[in-house]
Amino acid sequence: MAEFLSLHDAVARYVQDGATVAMEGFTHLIPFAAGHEVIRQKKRDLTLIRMTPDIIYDQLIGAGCAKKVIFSWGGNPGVGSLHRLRDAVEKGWPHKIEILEHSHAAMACAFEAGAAGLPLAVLRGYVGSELPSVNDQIKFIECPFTGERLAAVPSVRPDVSIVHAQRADRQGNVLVEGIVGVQKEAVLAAKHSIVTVEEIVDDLKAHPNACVIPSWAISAVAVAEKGALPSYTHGYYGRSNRFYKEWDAIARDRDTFTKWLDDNVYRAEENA
Amino acid sequence: MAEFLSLHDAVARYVQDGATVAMEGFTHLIPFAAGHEVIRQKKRDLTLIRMTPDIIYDQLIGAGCAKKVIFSWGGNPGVGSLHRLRDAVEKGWPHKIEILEHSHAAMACAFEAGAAGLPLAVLRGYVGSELPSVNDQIKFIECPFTGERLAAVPSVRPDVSIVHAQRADRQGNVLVEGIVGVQKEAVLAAKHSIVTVEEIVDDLKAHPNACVIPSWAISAVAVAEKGALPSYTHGYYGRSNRFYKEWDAIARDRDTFTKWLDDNVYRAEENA
Amino acid sequence: MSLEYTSSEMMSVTAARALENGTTCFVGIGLPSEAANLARLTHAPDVVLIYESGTLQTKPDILPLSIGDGELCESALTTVAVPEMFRYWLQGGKVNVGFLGTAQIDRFANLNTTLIGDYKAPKVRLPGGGGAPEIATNAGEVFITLKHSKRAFVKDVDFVTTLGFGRDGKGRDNVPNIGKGPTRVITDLCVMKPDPDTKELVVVSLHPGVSREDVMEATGWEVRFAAQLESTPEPSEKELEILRELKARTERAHAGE
Amino acid sequence: MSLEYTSSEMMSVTAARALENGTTCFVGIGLPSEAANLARLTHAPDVVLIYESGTLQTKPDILPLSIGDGELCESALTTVAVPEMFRYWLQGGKVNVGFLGTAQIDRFANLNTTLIGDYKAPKVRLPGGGGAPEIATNAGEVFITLKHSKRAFVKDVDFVTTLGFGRDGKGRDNVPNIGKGPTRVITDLCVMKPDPDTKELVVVSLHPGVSREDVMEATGWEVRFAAQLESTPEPSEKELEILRELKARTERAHAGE
Repeated sequence: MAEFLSLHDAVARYVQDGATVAMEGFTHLIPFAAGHEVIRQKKRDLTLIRMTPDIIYDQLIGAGCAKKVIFSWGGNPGVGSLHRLRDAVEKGWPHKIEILEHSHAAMACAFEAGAAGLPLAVLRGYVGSELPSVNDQIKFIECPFTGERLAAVPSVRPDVSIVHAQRADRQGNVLVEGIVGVQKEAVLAAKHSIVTVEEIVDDLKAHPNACVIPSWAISAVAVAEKGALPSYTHGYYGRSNRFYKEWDAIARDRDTFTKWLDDNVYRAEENA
Repeated sequence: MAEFLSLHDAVARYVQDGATVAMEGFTHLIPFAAGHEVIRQKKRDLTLIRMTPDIIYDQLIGAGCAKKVIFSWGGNPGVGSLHRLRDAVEKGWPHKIEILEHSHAAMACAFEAGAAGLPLAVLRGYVGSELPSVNDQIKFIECPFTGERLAAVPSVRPDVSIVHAQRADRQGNVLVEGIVGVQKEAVLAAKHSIVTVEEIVDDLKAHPNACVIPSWAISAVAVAEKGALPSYTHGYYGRSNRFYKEWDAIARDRDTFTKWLDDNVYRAEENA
Repeated sequence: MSLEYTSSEMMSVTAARALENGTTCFVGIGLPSEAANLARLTHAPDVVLIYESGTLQTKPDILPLSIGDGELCESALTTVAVPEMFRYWLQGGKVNVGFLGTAQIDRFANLNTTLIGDYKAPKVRLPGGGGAPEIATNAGEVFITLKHSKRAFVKDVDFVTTLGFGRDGKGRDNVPNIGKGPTRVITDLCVMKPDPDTKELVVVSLHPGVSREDVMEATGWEVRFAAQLESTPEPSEKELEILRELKARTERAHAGE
Repeated sequence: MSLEYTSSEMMSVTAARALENGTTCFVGIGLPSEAANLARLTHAPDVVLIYESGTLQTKPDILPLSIGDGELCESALTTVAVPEMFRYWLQGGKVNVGFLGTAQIDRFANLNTTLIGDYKAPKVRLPGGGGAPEIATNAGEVFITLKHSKRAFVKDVDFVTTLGFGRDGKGRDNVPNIGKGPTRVITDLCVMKPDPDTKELVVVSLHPGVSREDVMEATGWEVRFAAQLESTPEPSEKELEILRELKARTERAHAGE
């Protein structure tokens, strides 16, 4: 059964220095409040997994939390580069980070395989791409029935996955709705999981085939109102496209970034 | 785009003698009306695929439509044997049939792989079971990352899949709700597909993550009111458990079965 | 106490008691489903019941006749597609206990639901494996419940549909990522558990009024009894009442269309 | 006619016209999304747009800034999980056209969105592959749209993120279960198509007012022109009006929170 914890306590308990952490949310429901808590608690040497490391990972990388990033598309969607990611990769600031990159299809399948308890995912992927030459985790197998050459990647099985969702009921069952990405897979694939939610309700009001993650498949549920901003929560609030655009200027420069982090994360209250 | 056809015309066009046919529905939404139409049109030499061949396949086998059955659990749920299946396997009436049997996990994964366009499914399955000794389609592969031995089965890719659903809109998009089984996978894995529905509506009234099969992924939509009886349609009518129990006596004997078929299928109007 | 109850009721109550509150249980249809729901309605209100039809955490008011009755979906936390059920929830390691029935079981708790006789020319063709082969290997442990008879309890099953401990008792040795396998078998006569070393099923508890001879006569091999043979506790009045109400509700519901 | 329009508008309108009504199109963000939605709002009302965020058959009223804006989900027929999107809908063969942008493209239509320079010590780190590697191989065919410049149109890409026809033009030969690959590249100057034999991109149509020299100067290899070089039809008044309204609506929406 999921335990109801404060976001501070959930992060303190489950995110250890050196851990492999997946914070997921495919543009929608990105767990920003939780990410900021990780920064505030100065977690270090994390291996950060995420299909689309957008500005939350830019912030974590710039704040020095990351040792390695495993991803398939690292940009500020519709705006441009992640300047902190680039600064780390290109110039080693605040320190060098390793990267391991995949395609979306491979990572999505790797999350699926992780949730399915398998060691590998098989897909018709990477045909003609040079990604396998720079990622030794991409292998190829032969189908025993047809002889076709198919790509294989290791499944994703994080130490802890963190996702944001609309709401939990009082037993800790969680409803995720709208663009559901790989969030359910991330939670099921991980040893531990933290789900932040907009609110706790008596009744999830879910339809029969809704994406509901049962309480007994989650480690901790923490309330984080507006916990996805500047990303959004379907049915609660919209995406702050304006902030995504503003981020470009903030992140471009180490000083403006550092000041932003001081003002908006280190000095901010949890969930503020 | 799906074409709206009568059930007669849909079956006449897409179910050819000798075809590989999957009629799916995991207890719920079993396409009985369509199965009866296949019997009425005297289709022959079909390879019938279905995880849980219940009494609709008993009827098809007894009526002489089947050359081969691929399945993972063939019984009358909660009641007992499928007497027509047993009579065909044990005594060759009305003729000998081949069987190829899997476990549920393997067949579910094989439908998933078929929908995913892959030639094989990989699962942690058949450990210690003797099914691989009687099914040469079960092979084992070694995970290139961990060395673990995993089962592999060919994906299911029927010539035609037939499923029943709650409703279609006027464009032919279909809503499936409740116990959704492997129906979406069956439709997506097949070359052609027929979906029978309770009704055509202006608006599906589906929630954001509903199981909706788009019109452009379906060959034909046919209205078949009460098309799942004696199985059921969530939100429309319940399961006739009584008929499932009565079937045991009807099917036990070749003569009572033949009479039942005459009275209730051959002499019945389409959709009656 | 001198309550009146049948041996079937004794079996269901004993099977139900095996399930601890809070356990996540993948439930087979028939006797396992009866036992699991009785557990939920008595000492284990928070037991999580999963059926292979995709219904997660379901709380049916009546026993389903089939594995996919509407009642299961309507009372579930949510319902997922069948591939997801087997991949994420079972193979993904979320199930503590798989609760199975069977047609045949042997001394190493291997299960046969495929056929009696020879595969190519079966005497009796049974329904087949269904979910059992992977429930038995991917669940944390397995409970089995069935009526005791010489036809059912055989020395060697005609076909190993579902792994207990293999034909030599060593079928799980050195297999990675596999559950503990059958940890108890509950019948209408007794409770059996695998010997820790040989994995042969041993009678650990006799139901009230059942003798060693009764079990020996209903078992197709020279069955062994534990040194400390226990007497299975009787059903309580409350358990019997709830079981009987459940079965009466179920019968009324299934009699209608 | 002497309509006023920009070269960007010319590019979007030409790219939009490439999409036939009824086509199922897996849409990349940015220019492809603009073109695909323009197609839907003009000649192709029944074009089916799929975004990798899981939104199937979506009809956004404004252009999404990200691949997963709320607008995409709200106007979709349904929204599926991302693994399902890549497995069932893309790899499952349901997509006719993949519509992509890119940072670099070479003469064999290979795409680079990974980096400029050396992989171990990149001069410019780009966002990476995203959905493109499998869109380009699992879709029936691929359309590519981007602005023409010597930086973008290079003889050989620094890194093949996404297969066009390989570094020798033969990258799809004898590969089973693979789409046709890039069938056209639409820029702000011209339309290019692969030579049927060598697969080298050849200019087949020049936009109004654009000269061969303009294209040659913006292309990093000795670009060839088709024997029958055509002139791209101008945008219609209606197309321009709809495109401008779409962009104005989008800008207003994105300026707010």
